[in-house]
Amino acid sequence: MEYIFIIIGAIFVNNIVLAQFLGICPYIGVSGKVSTSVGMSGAVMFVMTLATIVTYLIFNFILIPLDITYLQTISYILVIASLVQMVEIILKKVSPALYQALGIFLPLMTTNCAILGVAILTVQNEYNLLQGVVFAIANAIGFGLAIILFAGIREQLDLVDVPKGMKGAPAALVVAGIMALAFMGFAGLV
Amino acid sequence: MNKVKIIIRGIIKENPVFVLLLGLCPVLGVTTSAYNGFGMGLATAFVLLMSNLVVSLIKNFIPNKVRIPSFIVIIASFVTIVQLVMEAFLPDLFDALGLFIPLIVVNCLVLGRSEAFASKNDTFSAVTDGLAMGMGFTMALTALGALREILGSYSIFGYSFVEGDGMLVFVLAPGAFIGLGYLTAIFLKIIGER
Amino acid sequence: MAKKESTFANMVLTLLMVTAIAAFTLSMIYNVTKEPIERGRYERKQAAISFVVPEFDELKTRFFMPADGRDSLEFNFAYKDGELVGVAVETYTMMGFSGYISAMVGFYPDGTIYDVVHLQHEETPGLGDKIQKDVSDWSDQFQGFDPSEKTLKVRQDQGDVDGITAATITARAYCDAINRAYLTLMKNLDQIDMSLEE
Amino acid sequence: MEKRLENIEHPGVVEDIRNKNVLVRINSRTACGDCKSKSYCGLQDVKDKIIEIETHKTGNYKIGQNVIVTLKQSLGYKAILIGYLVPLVILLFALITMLAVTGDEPLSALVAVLLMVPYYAMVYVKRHKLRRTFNFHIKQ
Amino acid sequence: MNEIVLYSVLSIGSLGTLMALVLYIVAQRFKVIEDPRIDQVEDKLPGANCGGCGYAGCRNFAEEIVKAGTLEGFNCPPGGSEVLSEVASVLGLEAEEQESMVAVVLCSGSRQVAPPKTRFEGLNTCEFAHSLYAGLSGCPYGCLGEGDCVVSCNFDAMCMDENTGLPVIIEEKCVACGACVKACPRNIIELRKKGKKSRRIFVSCINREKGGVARKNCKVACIGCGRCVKECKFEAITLENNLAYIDFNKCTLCRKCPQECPTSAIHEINFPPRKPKEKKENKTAEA
Amino acid sequence: MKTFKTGGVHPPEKKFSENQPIEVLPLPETVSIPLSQHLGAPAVPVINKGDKVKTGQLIAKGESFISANIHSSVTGTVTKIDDVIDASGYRKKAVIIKVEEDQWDESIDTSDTLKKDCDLTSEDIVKKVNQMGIVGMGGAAFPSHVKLSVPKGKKAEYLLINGAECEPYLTSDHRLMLEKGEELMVGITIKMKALGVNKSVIGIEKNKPDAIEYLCELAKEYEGITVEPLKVKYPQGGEKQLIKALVNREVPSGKLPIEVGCIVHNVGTTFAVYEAVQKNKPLIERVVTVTGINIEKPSNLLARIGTPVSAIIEAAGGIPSNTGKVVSGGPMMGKALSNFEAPVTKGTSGILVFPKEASQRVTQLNCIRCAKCVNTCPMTLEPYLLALLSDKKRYEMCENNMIMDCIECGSCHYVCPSGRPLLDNIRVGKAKVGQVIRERK
Amino acid sequence: MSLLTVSGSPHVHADDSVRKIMYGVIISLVPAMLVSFYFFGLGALIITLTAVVSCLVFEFLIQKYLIKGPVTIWDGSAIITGVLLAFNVPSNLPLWIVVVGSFVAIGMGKMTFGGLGKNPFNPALVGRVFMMISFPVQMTTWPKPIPLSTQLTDVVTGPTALAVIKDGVGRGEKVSQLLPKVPEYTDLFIGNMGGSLGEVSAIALILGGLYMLLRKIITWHIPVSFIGSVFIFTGIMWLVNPEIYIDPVFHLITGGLMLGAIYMATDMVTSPMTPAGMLIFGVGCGILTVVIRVFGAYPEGVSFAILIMNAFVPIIDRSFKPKRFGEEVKNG
Ligand SMILES: Cc1cc2nc3c(=O)[nH]c(=O)nc-3n(C[C@H](O)[C@H](O)[C@H](O)COP(=O)(O)O)c2cc1C
Ligand SMILES: Cc1cc2nc3c(=O)[nH]c(=O)nc-3n(C[C@H](O)[C@H](O)[C@H](O)COP(=O)(O)O)c2cc1C
Ligand SMILES: Cc1cc2nc3c(=O)[nH]c(=O)nc-3n(C[C@H](O)[C@H](O)[C@H](O)COP(=O)(O)O)c2cc1C
Ligand SMILES: Cc1cc2nc3c(=O)[nH]c(=O)nc-3n(C[C@H](O)[C@H](O)[C@H](O)CO)c2cc1C
Ligand code: SF4
Ligand code: SF4
Ligand code: SF4
Ligand code: SF4
Ligand code: FES
Repeated sequence: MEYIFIIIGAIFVNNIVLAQFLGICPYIGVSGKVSTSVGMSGAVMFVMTLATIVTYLIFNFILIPLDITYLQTISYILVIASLVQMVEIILKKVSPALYQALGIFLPLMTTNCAILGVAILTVQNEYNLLQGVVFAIANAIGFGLAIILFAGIREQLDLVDVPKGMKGAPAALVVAGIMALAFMGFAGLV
Repeated sequence: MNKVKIIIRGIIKENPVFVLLLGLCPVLGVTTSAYNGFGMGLATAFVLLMSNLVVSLIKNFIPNKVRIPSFIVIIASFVTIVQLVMEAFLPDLFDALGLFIPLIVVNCLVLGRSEAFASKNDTFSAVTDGLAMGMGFTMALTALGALREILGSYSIFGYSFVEGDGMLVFVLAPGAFIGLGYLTAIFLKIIGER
Repeated sequence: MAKKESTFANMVLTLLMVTAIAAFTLSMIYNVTKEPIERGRYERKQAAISFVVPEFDELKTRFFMPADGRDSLEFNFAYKDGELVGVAVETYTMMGFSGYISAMVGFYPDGTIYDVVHLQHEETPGLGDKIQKDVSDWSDQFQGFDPSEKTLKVRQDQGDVDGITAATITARAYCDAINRAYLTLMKNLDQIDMSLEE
Repeated sequence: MEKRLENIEHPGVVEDIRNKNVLVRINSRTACGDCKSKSYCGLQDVKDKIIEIETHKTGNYKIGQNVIVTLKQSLGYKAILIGYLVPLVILLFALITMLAVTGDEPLSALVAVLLMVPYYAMVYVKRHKLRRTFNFHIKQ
Repeated sequence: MNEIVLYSVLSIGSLGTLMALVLYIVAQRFKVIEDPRIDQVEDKLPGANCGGCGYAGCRNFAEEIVKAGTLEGFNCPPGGSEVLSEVASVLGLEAEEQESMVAVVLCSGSRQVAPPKTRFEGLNTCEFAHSLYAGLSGCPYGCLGEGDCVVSCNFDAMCMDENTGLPVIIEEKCVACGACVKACPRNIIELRKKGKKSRRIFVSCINREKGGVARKNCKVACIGCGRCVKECKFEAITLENNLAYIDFNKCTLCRKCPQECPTSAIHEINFPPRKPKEKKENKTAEA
Repeated sequence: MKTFKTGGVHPPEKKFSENQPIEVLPLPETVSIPLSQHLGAPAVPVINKGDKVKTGQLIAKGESFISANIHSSVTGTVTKIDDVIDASGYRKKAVIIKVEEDQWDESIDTSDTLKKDCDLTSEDIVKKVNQMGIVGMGGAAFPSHVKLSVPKGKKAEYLLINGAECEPYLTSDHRLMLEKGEELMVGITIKMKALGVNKSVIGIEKNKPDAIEYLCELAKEYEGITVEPLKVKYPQGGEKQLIKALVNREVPSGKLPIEVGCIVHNVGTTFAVYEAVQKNKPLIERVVTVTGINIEKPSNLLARIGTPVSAIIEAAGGIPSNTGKVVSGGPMMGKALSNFEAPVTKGTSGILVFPKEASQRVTQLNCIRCAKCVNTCPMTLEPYLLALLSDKKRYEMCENNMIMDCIECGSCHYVCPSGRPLLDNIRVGKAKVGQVIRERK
Repeated sequence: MSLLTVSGSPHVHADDSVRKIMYGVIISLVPAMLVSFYFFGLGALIITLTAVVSCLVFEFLIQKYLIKGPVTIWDGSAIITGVLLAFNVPSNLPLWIVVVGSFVAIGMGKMTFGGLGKNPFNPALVGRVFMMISFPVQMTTWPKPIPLSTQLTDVVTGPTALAVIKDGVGRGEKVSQLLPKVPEYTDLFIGNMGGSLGEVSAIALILGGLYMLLRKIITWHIPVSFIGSVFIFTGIMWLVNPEIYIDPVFHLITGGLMLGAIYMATDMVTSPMTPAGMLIFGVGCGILTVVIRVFGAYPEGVSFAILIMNAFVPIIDRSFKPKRFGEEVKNG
């Protein structure tokens, strides 16, 4: 039950993009095509989970015992940055073809605040490892949901002529706003 | 480049929020009031300024390949400094900004500026640039914070001017997006990009 | 552009240097700020305590487990000239609109509430944040509230507390938190003097 | 059905031609041609990727030419699946079982993460098969 | 020194080392060294991403020009020779002087001289109109007046003249990117040399019908009479398929031919007024 | 009632001329016979300026496989071979003949007698059809001999005769069926022979009960020929829709009818084949419906190819003063004329005159996504989407959404409450995609 | 003779227009409007008028001065937005809030994207949800119906039937204890209950819906799948535990379900294009409505459900293409 609450909470009620404001840059920047957004969500899911596991270990088994939790930010960012790159290297090493396919399918995965944010939130919410992992995956799904829906709408808006003043980012932000408005309906589910 | 030009560019032509759309998470996340926006803006500006300064000072000692990680470390250090100092001396603001302070690290604006500008220019320009971008960022955050506060709580910097609760939406998540959306449109219109 | 070659050795060395210097600086600053941070925390808590109990000159702290709930409550017994003048209880609830809410509740030794102040909440600004003293005087109604005579529930639940308009959930949760403190206080009343002897 | 599926397209520049392969450098930035923030994007070192495309018409291309690399959309999804989702499932599965059995968090986490090694090793073994699966095409 | 300092330095230091390791491997794998000059060149470019150079945006142009190492065959229409010379200085090359060009509309079939014989309804694009019928006036070569070219211009350098129904090029804004040339389904727009003091002489018609037929639809059509060809001392004018064409590389702007044209199909713009016989004002000269 | 399943519309029928017997139009003073009246390569003239030609004489030869011969429709002198202005205002090569008399080529049997038996072989029939310049008279003017030569590896099962005449206003096929029923039947048997099929179905919309009854009666005497009444629904006469309705087969996307064993011919084409094979008569005249709300005398006229449209309208009482639009063909698929002197060609099935009020399109608003176009499209495409994609020049997406399957029936535009120029947009898109596909090959 | 017109085919057009569709919807809204006037009196009338007029005015101002394009306020869509917005608020809502709501509906919900046909979200619902979240107090103070009253002030207020049940169940009371506190089902059906002014009368709304069906303005897919799925899901829950979950009929005739399913989910601009897509859309709306009603913080979830599903429309449209002619060859 607790896990279900975590999942529903992260996907719908406190959607990472629409309620927590994390990962807005890719949300606005990489949502041109639906297919790309789908792929992006898959990739984010993996990296986010991995990052959460590793940062969880670092926090609970290095920072806390040594009483240097104030180094959370700097250590997380170092870990996440190297992790993202490590995944890239491994993929490239393991199967160049696979790596290339991902390469033209996805824009680059960069360290975005969604990953760091989720890692920090896992600590803040005092989750245990499994809860943290579930939380990470659910957040990635929430990210995916938001970005895929958004990409769909943007594809549609691309075809109709939005007024000049609102074209691009302003209209995208208003759409995001209305989506956030709609998602408020999930308030109180957990 | 002319220093005045750098500053004007940072505030208007390449306003990091309205024009470049960088680092939007904190922009949306903390601007429930003008004060919070202002505080976050200053915090980011400080990190930006300091990291630009340090990066431009040590740029010649860093091998190309570890440029970015070094910058990240430098930025992360300043962020942590801000975090510690703010927690010590401005605990209320610290509570309000919460998660978004550590997230300054990944704010593309900060990294981008160190990377693209500070690592290539002399210290003085780098500092000016950091200042300009920081000012642009702070301005935008304060503006959005003010908008949301005015509509959402009928007050500005905490001074309430009309009785009543305000339009709650603007304090909540949707209001952030909507407010930023229209502010961006207006800003672009004013500076003649549209 | 960087003027240096990127060899393995100097890459490791540079990063090591940068991180070491960073870590060193940070730890220095941490050492400097640690104290004000902790003092800040302490002072805020003291402020909250002195807000919710009558004037005192001595404070003793004990922890008690509530009947339900996940964590123990912190009881601060306030003495003035050796006499118990009030108890400040740091209490919490999970029933808030956004879950966790914590508050400091002050009781007279007889169990009547002196005052309540919130410590931490994530309720919606404009709705649930009316529990904050600086936002609304809603929580003033608890001053002098005697839970043994009145019911610590909102009116909708047949209690004696006025709800917050459109934020009943928060109000209900706040009552729950106060009630938790009250019940725990009552349950452990007999042990209090004894435990404080040591 | 085949027809309806879209292709993913990515512009790139022919980097090199080696016997039957055309190497195309796809540059994430050409895709962001009109993005104002491009010079602020971080992590430049990995901005470019090289795609190797097997074609019998290498003669049609010359170094420096602008081309468009295409890949069937379904293959893009497949890549995500193999690259990210399957390992994620393995990771999760391992984590949950280990936690259930041992209850030791660091151990379970380590095992789960280390399980990635045999998984990717397996992918490595199959790399030639994958090579044949991911069929790139080149246009223009 | 206390423990915290020690632990901090140790843990973060080791993480940093780890990262250096990772990056070292990355560096081995991703050996794409971007030429820093690309950035510098790109900085100099106007950043309009108009595609006028024939490349996919300014960045792409910069990459190509750096790779080629020569300016030959590269041209940035919006930037003109100024930009090219700046680029040249980045690359340490000499920029050859490129004469700037401007778009010119080769049709003067205004509503007045080529009165409409039909009404057109439906999708208001020249492309569609072209596929449907010959045009309002019946001239199968003339401007359709639906403004595809105006829409295609990224520099606000074109507008429709409500009065004549023809597009007008705003000379100062036109950067000769050629987008309008591509957009026009009838190939009415040509990029011509801007000319000294922006003076140009050209045949403002592309109708290849026989004179009589052409005149029936449009009073100012070129009827292919050949008088201008005879008049031109520089062999700048050629006549093919009942149509005269003035080669802007050969034309010396001597102003002889316009007077000869019986239908005023030859336009001269930005010249001072002639003393004797005042010529009809030219639409394309407006700015 | 047989019909195709999805989509379709039912515009008001307005068949004003359905009871007017076919009349012979008097010869005009000059005719201009375009060299390209069919799909495929233009024919190459075989006469010269100043030559005297007889009615029915070959004047231009279709030299490639997909092309058609052209014959003189009158007797007279060739005044020039030059560009004439065609229906859309563009110039097209044509042979212009000054009419002098009406002397038919000797080989042609001009009598009215019905000649039932045909002892030509299948190849000879096709050859004859080719020689006589027969092209499809149902609209596309596709050379008929091509359709009659079944490609190797394919097998024809059905010959479907298109008597649907689903377009409002038009009645030429209707009258032809009533007046030349016997000849049609013979034409069908000839084509069945040419194709080697033993089944033929004539599909006729239910709004022509007299034709259905008459042909049913006649069909009893011919083995393998049946008549099917069809629901009145546009575009019942569309080739793919007709096949779906009559034999319940769907022609796969991008494929020809032969893929599902069908050949579709129009009744006019069938009559022309009869005349060509049995009477040796080339395709030099056709039935043209002249009609319109304000037309004095809506009629069905037998006109020589090359007659100016103005002469035809004149014969129907002249052009009304408030005319706003003249269309060649039906109101749904026809082409608006910008020039009355354009000649009648082998594909001209009708001339439609609209008064001014009826010639303006409804005001255009934004698409309201009402999905009417989607539900109406007989090819189950998404016209609104195709139009948008084409407008935004996203041609690849157009192709993925099967823009090339559009039969340009116009139903989508007809129903759109917002008056979107859907088909206009789709046409542009189709042209572009077609170009891309050709380049790819 | 004057100029001949040249245009592409077809040359005839069906006798149908956006205006006809929109005014058809307005006509079909009349019964519900009358019922609301009957039960909520002058207040309902004033709110409706205010909403319609301000929608028209804002649309006019924006089209004329901001977009600087053609002004199309009389195409009827803004009137519908106004009426439906009014239908979605309590009859004693302060008028300035109605004006703000109209501004949000037209300005943010519709004109931001370019006006009729381009908006991804239902404008009236954007306005409604905006008000709901901004002014929770005013938006949830429901007057009790008083037939034919002309009073404007001092109306008696009380919670809606849905809120009564939800609150009660939340406190742990049993459904059977709560049922006496809500009006009779027949009253609920004809609209004699507190609530937003247009949503109360299921019968009037169904009547209007039938009219639109007859005139082919809407198809059955969305209303039926929406209402059907609500019925089924609440039915299942009811069967599982009738003391926590109230019966499905109650769900159908209370709250904004009918209004939402018949008028707001069917808005063609913001709903899918193909029958299959519409069914999915309707079922999605239904499920979300039930989830929010039963488990969420709000007693009513129709508006949120439809808005959320609006966001899914482009994805649904992509995934449910019509089966193309000739796609699947089955010969015989
Ligand atoms: C975004 C949002 C935030 C809300 N925040 C709170 C809150 O902080 N506290 C609360 O009690 N109710 C909150 N509510 C309202 C509850 O969902 C619910 O409507 C209300 O508590 C009903 O109680 P009432 O009886 O007081 O009207 C919120 C609703 C929404 C949509
Ligand atoms: C390039 C081309 C080739 C065709 N080849 C054949 C053919 O080999 N056999 C055939 O029966 N029809 C053939 N057709 C005819 C078409 O199937 C169709 O009957 C013709 O386009 C007329 O259709 P419509 O009048 O419905 O528009 C061909 C058409 C085209 C455009
Ligand atoms: C939308 C549409 C409607 C058509 N309607 C008819 C029609 O009513 N009668 C007809 O004979 N052909 C009609 N055609 C042409 C047929 O598709 C087909 O080309 C013709 O029957 C083939 O015969 P033909 O080659 O003898 O012309 C229509 C075509 C289309 C695309
Ligand atoms: C059946 C139907 C339902 C409609 N429902 C709504 C609605 O719920 N809200 C609204 O603002 N407009 C509605 N409209 C009007 C119009 O479609 C709407 O304003 C557009 O979304 C504006 O672009 C409706 C129109 C029709 C035909
Ligand atoms: S007028 Fe033509 S050539 Fe000149 S800038 Fe505009 S599109 Fe380019
Ligand atoms: S010049 Fe060409 S593109 Fe421009 S309006 Fe005329 S026909 Fe159209
Ligand atoms: S014209 Fe094309 S898209 Fe439109 S209904 Fe007909 S077949 Fe469908
Ligand atoms: S019929 Fe017209 S308004 Fe309706 S969906 Fe199609 S294009 Fe849009
Ligand atoms: S600031 Fe860029 S993703 Fe959050």
